Amino acid sequence: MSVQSEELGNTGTLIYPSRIKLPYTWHVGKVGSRFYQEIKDNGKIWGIKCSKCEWVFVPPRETCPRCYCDMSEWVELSDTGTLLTYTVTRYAVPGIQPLEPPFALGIIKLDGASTGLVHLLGEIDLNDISVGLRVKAVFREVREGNYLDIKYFKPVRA
Amino acid sequence: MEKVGIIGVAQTKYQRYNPASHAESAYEVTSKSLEDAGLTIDDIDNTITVCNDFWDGRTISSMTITEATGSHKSPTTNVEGDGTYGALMGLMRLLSGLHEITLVVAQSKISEGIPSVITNAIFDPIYERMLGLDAINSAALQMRSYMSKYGVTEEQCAKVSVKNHKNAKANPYAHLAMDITVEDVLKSRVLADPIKLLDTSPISDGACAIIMARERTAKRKHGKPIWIKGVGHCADAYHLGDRDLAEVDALASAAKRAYKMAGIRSPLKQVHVAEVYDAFSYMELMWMEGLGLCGRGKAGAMVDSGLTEMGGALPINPSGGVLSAHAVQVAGLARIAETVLQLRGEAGDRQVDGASTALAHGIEGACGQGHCVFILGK
Amino acid sequence: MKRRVGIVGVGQTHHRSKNTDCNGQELISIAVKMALENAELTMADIDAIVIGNMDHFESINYVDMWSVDGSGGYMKPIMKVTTGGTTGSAIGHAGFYHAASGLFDTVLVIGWEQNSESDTTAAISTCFDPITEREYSAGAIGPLAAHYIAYMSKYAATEEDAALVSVRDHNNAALYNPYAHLRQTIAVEDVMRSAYISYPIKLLDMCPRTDGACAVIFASEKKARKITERPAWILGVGDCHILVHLADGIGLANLPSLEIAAREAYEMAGITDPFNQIDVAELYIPASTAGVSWMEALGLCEEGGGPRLIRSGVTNMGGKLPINPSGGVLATNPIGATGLLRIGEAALQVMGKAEKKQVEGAKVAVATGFGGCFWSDVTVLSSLPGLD
Amino acid sequence: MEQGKEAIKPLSVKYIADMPYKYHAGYYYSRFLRELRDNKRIVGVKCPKCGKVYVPPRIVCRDCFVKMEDFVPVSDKGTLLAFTVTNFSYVDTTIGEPKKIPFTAAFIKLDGADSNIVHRLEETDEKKIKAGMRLQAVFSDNRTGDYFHDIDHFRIIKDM
Repeated sequence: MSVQSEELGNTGTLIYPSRIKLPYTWHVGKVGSRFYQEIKDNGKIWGIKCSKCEWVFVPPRETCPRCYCDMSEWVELSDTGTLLTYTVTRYAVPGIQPLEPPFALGIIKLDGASTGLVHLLGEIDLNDISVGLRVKAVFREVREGNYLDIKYFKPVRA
Repeated sequence: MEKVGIIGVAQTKYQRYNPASHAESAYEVTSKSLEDAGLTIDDIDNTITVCNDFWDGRTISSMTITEATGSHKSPTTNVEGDGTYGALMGLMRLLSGLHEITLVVAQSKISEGIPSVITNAIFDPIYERMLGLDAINSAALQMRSYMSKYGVTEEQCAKVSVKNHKNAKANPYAHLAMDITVEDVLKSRVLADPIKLLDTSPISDGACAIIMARERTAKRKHGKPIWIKGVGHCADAYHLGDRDLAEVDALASAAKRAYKMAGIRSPLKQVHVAEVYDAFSYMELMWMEGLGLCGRGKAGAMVDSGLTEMGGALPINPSGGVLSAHAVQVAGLARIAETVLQLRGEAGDRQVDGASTALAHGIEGACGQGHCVFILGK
Repeated sequence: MKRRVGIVGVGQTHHRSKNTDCNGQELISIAVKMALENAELTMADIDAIVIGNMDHFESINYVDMWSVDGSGGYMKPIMKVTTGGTTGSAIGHAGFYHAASGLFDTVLVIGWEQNSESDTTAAISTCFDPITEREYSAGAIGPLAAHYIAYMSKYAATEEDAALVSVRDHNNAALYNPYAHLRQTIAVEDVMRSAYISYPIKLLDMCPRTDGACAVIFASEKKARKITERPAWILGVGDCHILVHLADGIGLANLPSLEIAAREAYEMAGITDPFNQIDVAELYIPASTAGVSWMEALGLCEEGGGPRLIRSGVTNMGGKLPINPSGGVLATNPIGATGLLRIGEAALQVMGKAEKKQVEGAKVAVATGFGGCFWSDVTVLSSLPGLD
Repeated sequence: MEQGKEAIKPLSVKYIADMPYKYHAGYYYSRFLRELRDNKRIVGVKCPKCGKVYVPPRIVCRDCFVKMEDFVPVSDKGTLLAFTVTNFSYVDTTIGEPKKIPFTAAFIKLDGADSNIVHRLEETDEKKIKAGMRLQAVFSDNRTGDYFHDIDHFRIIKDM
């Protein structure tokens, strides 16, 4: 198989189209695996609490990034939270986007957590999203143990 | 800190699709910076290259420019990050007393790859990466967060874009120099609201080099060394959700360190010109706050006042900034090169009169997670 | 006035072929926590961080930023340095310069790699020029093999000489280093019987690929003296990145970059008679064949003297100049960490903290890094603040 | 969830990273690729100072650090310096699929060149290959501006 070099405009130079395409298998780690397993098996979102600064982190991790001490206190979080910020992506990038644009992303502070969780927003009018909106996690029917086991967060109707 | 002077600078013209290869543009700025400093490659006793394996599409990407920068001829470090970090590494080599003259070269050809694919790889592969995050929509989350917390408006952000693209008209190296209006920005295509096309920086190829020397050598080799007065760098938390995206703690910390070293207590008064990493229009406002040029949330009003325009009390990005030329990795080093030209009084039509202290700033990662601040002076 | 810099703490993970139970940040934190413990410091004592790895091995862009959950870089100065195989030694040198600059007192340096997360050969192939090399370049083994073929014919070296190096390093790892990846004792016959990868290099002559991390803490003289009674002082550093086209590495006599880097480091350290002045060496040898020939470039023997030195056993534990008491790269190769492990192991030796792998009375150590396109880094460390 | 519950099975996330790049050949490689494609000619560039000829051509002489502009043709014949027969498959990152094996990577010094190139040698039986052998480039009929294709491979010159 050959690569067809292309002219770069009228510069007299060539472009050589190629790619770096490689499969990866990232290890999630013990803490992350438990986080995903709970979502997968029980549809529950857990955070982890630092005994020193008392922040509850989600996604959970082994070491508190702020205090650099180990964390072991798991905290079950609500599946509902408040939208801190959002955007609607209106351009297409082949290969990396989970949905056809336009699609909405937000950072959600789940009740009980100190940090925000970045995720998709669904069942929502893309022209009527606002900071402070209450949203709730919608889980996928078939879950694989990854970030998209949460399908998206949808607005909670008062 | 022992005195280290910048005695040579060079940039390519920034443009989409520079026909020169990585090595060819690296050689262009290497030889021009040597010329500017009145040196030959044999005078250089160590070299810092700035490369990134993702943007360059190559593992050990520094190999691409090793020979073109002459870095095979002297001790070398390859920094992967913004060019300001490369300059910092070079500064440290000189301050160690083990080297006399450092060449720092950054180059990039952003038009080779797909920026959103490359910036998607910034995000944690086991978590947020699957959401399709990239530099643009993550910045949109930050811009919204900033606007919503402090009441800064899209118009105020747009004014930055108008100012910088206009400034770029006086910069022969700039990629996108143009007269636009606030309305043009507001009406430009929405990419990821609230970010619109004219809030973003272009995809630019380009290179920049600077040459630094220890005090005695700098004075001997060059009539007008520009001295490095202070430097600081700092990183914020990684996960976007761990940060209050409207805040600028890491920048404030980096700036504090740099100011302390440079003896700057009131940056707004003591700094005469600043080149900051405005990858998006709103960033210039946030970085003004992080740099302590105004209170939190007050940058919008400061831009309204015209203070940061050419002729204002503290012109920001007379070069047109990153909004007018965004060669990633290079852009921070270009900020340093531009401030050197300002302090030498060689900035041509973009010269800020009487500038004797300047600030150059680079960022690293998503939404300005990392910052590096340089203070330079005559 | 040059500032002295000392190493005050070293940490590393238990290196394995596949670390499935921790992610990259957690892997890093294991090494960091151990280094802090080793130096009796906490993260609050760290003024700056340097980190390095190979981007496409884990496909993470801006690793300095990504790492902060594991590296402790939250609200700290952190930067990334990467130079291929020499990454580990380059970040060690960058850490040295951080402290030697006077800008930072206590500097944490981290090298890491989770090689099992990708296809290592494929990832390495991306280091070759996409237009004129990548298609048919799978690594440096061809040039390494060619070099040893030439060396054998010129100096009557043999494949068995290389096997002796392999046996030395594998057995050191097995007997003395609980953190090593490959920990099985082997004999010369095992090496000789293993399959050729590229004549004359056989499977047991080659380094493995490993998941692992290493963290080393550098400190300014004042801080170092406060932290420990016996820091490992950095007496000399040298680096040389000489080529960029793999094919041009072929005709090389020995390894010129190592000669140049060693000359720089020795000159700075005041080493004039390396064989007699150096007590222990941790060498980055990607294949056992290099363990025979590269000793010359380091000035440990005369031209062509590699086989004599190896056969004499002086580089074995208990010999006059033990090389790779840790087992070296042939036993453990988490690429971004590999060069830093050499510096860390050499530091432990002169600090007297190398435990079972301790070379009695070691005062001066040399560590090397190899990678990129036949590039080398050299570090000289000592329990003494100076050799004169 | 119970605290301190037995360690659960560690999970992994799998993903194919696919990053397209339009590598710019620049002025020097473009000349090289064009000569191969259009004229079946291999060109190098000559240092005005030391006279070394570099193939593939590049902007600066490694030793003299001067700009080189004198493009010179070199022979399509050369000498084999070293080779590796790759027998294990790995992912060919340019397509994301397993590399076709075996293949022989040959390091070659072309007549008239002072630097070396890497290309594929047709022969994959190690016993039949020796450093020092004379080789010749075999060009493709349908050339596209791809060094790895326009020179399809190198063949061993049987009768010298």
